Amino acid sequence: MELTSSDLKEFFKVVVKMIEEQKGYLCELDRKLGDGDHGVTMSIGWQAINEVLEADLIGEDDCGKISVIVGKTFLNAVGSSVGPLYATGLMRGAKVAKKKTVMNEDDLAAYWIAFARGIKERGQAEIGDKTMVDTLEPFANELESKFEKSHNFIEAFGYAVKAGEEGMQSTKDIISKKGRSSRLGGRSIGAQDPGATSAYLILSAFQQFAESRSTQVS
Amino acid sequence: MELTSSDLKEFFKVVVKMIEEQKGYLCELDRKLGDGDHGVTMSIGWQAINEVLEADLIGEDDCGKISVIVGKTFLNAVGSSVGPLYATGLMRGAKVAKKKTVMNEDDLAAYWIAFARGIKERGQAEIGDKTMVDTLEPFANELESKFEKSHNFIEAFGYAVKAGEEGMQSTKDIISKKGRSSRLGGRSIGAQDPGATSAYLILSAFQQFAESRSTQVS
Amino acid sequence: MKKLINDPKNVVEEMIEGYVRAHPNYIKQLPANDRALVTARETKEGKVGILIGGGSGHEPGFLGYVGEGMADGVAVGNIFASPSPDPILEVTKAIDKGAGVAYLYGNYAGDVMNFGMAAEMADLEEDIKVGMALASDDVASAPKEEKEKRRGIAGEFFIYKTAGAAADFGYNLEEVIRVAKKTNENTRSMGVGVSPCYLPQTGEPSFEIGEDEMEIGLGHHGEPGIEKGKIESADAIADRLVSDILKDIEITSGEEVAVLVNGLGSTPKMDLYIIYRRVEQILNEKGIKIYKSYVGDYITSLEMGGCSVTLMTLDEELTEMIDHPVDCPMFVQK
Amino acid sequence: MKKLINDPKNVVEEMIEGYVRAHPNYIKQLPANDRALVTARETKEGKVGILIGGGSGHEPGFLGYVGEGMADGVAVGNIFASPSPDPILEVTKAIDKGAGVAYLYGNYAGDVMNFGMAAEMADLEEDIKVGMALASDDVASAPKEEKEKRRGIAGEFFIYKTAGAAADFGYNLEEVIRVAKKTNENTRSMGVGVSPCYLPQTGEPSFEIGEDEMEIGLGHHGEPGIEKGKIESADAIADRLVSDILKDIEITSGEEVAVLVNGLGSTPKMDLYIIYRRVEQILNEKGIKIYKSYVGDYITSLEMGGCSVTLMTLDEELTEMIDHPVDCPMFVQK
Ligand SMILES: Nc1ncnc2c1ncn2[C@@H]1O[C@H](COP(=O)(O)OP(=O)(O)O)[C@@H](O)[C@H]1O
Ligand SMILES: Nc1ncnc2c1ncn2[C@@H]1O[C@H](COP(=O)(O)OP(=O)(O)O)[C@@H](O)[C@H]1O
Ligand SMILES: [Mg+2]
Ligand SMILES: [Mg+2]
Ligand SMILES: [Mg+2]
Ligand SMILES: [Mg+2]
Repeated sequence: MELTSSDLKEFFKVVVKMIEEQKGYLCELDRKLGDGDHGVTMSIGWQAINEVLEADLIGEDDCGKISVIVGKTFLNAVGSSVGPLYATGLMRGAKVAKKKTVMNEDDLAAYWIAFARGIKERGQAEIGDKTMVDTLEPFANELESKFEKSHNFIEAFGYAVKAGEEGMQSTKDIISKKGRSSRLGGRSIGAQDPGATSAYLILSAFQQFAESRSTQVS
Repeated sequence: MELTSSDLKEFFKVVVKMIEEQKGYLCELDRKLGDGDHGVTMSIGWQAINEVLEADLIGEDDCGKISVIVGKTFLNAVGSSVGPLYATGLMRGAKVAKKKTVMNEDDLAAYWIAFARGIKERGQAEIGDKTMVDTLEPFANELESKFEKSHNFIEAFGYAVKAGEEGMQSTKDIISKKGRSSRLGGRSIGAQDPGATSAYLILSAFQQFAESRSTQVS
Repeated sequence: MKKLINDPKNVVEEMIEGYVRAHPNYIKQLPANDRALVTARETKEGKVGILIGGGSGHEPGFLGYVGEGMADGVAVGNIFASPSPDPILEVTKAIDKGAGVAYLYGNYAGDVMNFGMAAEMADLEEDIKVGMALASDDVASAPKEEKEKRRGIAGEFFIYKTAGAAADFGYNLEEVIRVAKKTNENTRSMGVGVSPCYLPQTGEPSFEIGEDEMEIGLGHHGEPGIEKGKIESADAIADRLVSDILKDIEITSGEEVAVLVNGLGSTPKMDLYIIYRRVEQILNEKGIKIYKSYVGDYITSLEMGGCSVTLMTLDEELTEMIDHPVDCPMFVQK
Repeated sequence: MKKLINDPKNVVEEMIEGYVRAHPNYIKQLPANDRALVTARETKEGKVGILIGGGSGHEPGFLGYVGEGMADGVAVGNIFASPSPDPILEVTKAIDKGAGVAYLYGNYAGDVMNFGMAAEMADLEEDIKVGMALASDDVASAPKEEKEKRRGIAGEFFIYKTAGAAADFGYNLEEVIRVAKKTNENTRSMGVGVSPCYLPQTGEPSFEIGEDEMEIGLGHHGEPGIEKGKIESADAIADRLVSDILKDIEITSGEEVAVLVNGLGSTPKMDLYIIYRRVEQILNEKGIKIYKSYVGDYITSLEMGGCSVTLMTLDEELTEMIDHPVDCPMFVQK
């Protein structure tokens, strides 16, 4: 499969819509562990992205530029913890996509691996710290190894999202070590990390989006 | 009938108890018209009186001094609107009772008339202003005229309390003109004035107290 | 109602104790009456003494305004209840330095009676001259023709500010009272309540209000206002408050005003500045010049929710007095 | 939740607009970024620039502390969310007067990342030296051995106070950072929450708490504390807060401290002074001397109910800095 620059923009639009729908749920998770604003923050960020998608980015067909601008827009609109995290992810992805109007399966795998690893690098969190890294690191590892073997992006991405989902779910059972919820100690057990959840939702949205594109094409 | 200085002190004790019981009700009335504190204020004042009754006033047998000290104690403990009002009433009563260890029926009538008129003078309120004067003025007028005719204090006091009760009830139907509730305008209709109520309760407590004393004696 | 208190009976005593211990360089209790507080710096000889007071629960009003440039002493009442004459008289004696004492307080039946009795005693028993000026700035509390019946709300702050400055400038008692009364004449306030406070002793809300309601013209003790309605946007509320004020006092284009947006206790500064933003827009549109603005909790009602807007028109004399520096524990102006 | 706001999306913008218009002699927005505010009086040439910042909703924190004697500029985030690097960088450029800029902020993952990115950009793109000092005063938020993991709460106020003074005294960047870090080392806080605040956009309470409960160690954004329990008396709460602090930092008899009793938003000053009263008693009993006390709303969480107690041990240098005068719109010290 391939993704054009307009596909990429459309995917970001899908995320905009998905975040609006999940806003309340993400806030609810954050109320248990943090300050209750993760859904609001994500919504502010993706609404700002929606605006640039409908203005500055209309004629843009460089997937790299699109991804950089989307990342910077998110960062400036939200600040917060997730601003630098997701922005770094998108900007690392942008490096892979630089000057490409179309991304092939190799590019896409590289994009998402860079996305996940960039976030990990920015936040300096490890698996088990109860952050979005618990979703992103298993996801990236699985994507890398499965894609290397099969060279089937859709299939590999499916496995990777599954691994990410398991990682997300594992955050329920661990004590937080990073971010606001790290102060909770034992009381954090039982609550699922909001950032791990929003990361999973984005990956899962991409999976669906990519699958629908690949069936359209074939 | 006659009232000794220890009767007078006992009557004040009766009021202490009655106010504790009516505190919540008086606050509730004041919440509709004012700032909701009339019961608290009365309670603070009468609790302070209770303390002097059990200390400084133990050996005191001058009804005048007792009444002055009770009045001043009330004033200093509460301030507020009712501090100066009830204190003035008690201090005017004290003038009548000055240097008396026993009050006869003439004294008692004069005491309560002075009490009611003193309050009116201090507050400068007229009947119909929706204040305690709506209780006290009809009470004093009735006491004066009935006692003049019959020279039967208990009977005259009974009529007077009845007149006071009617006055209190009339405050439901009038627009406030004095005190905090005067700003309410038409919205004050339907609510009974807290001060008119506490004044009635005190008078009515005295009626019961006097009646029980006079049956004991006769 | 969750309060950080001990026995509700002792809230006022314990607050005063904490206050005096927190700011020993500013304020002290008089031995004769622990509800009588005076400046720790001693009032200057020959200066008119400024005495303020009223019920507790309005902090920073009123004890927070004792200090250089404002009041010399304060008489502290129970919660929402006037102090009795006794502490007023004690403060009067302590701060009279031969030039007399100005009593500044809000127009409430209780305060009028208690301060009035104290003034009589000061005159008769102590031979101290007392002048009085009452705040009656709340336009919601009586029609224009009966301004003298209006209650005092946040506008009292401006009276302390200007009269305090006048006394510092060496004005005599008559002049200080003239300034205080002029300030009151020039000042109008209007408030809105959105949530009640709770009297520590009863635990009951000071007024009842629906989940989506506000009360326009609410008093500083929860006295009912002139109108209950659905809660509106900050801009709509500011429009209403300012327009009611401007209906009551004519302020023409080019005139200068001081503005106070006062929080009632639990309304965040964020909200107060959002209200201020609109107030400024309206005045700006009308060409009214804002000389100085105060935004914050200046006279509260425990944890009541809501705010009031106060406008005071300025002339040269009042401008100078608004600019005069102040150093109180709860309010400092350079 | 009843707020005096317009569209919840615009609360931060409208608050800033109101704020800047209320205090034009103190503060202005930078044209490049409307979340970047700097002193209207211009930072002195050669003085280290003091940059503060963090999420909104903590007013007077943080924009209220820009002014003489404290900060030169502030980067304003969304509610309870770190500002992005952009406004931080813009403020940095505006207030650097050749001596570099000190970033002072609370230890939160978001702030660490955003301020960190801005500092890198300042160095790489603008060639401006940046120093950083983080507040980590909340003893409830991590064990003693991991003080660097603790979050910053009301103690941040003391860091702005001393570092602001140090910059005024002409200290260089390294020295200003040393003072800020020493202040943080000497400062411990512990809070209690009794009622939540409500995010304007969700209308939901920031944490859940029963009608008769309190939460010890609650964070300034409603982050859960270390223990939920039945609400206790003010004295018992003060005992708990102070004893947890004194378990964490040894303060011996004769030592001097500055005390801050900070309200979280809707807790009346009356309650704060009742808490202070007990804090003073305890310190007094232990022979610890209170050099200066601050009681009031210094760093809030919208309309959250509760308070925190902060103790800062003083040496000669820090005492001088605590005494240094300040003139900010929301905080003035003579
Ligand atoms: N250092 C970090 N590394 C990775 N993820 C982090 C880190 N710190 C926080 N997070 C993520 O950020 C999420 C919280 O985001 P959000 O609520 O939007 O920001 P804030 O904590 O500033 O309120 C957490 O659930 C966690 O997954
Ligand atoms: N000028 C007045 N003359 C007579 N009674 C008055 C006057 N002003 C107020 N009152 C009485 O005082 C009562 C209120 O008392 P209270 O609630 O204790 O004081 P406050 O109004 O100071 O809160 C009113 O109900 C009214 O009866
Ligand atoms: Mg959060
Ligand atoms: Mg009352
Ligand atoms: Mg009252
Ligand atoms: Mg946040």
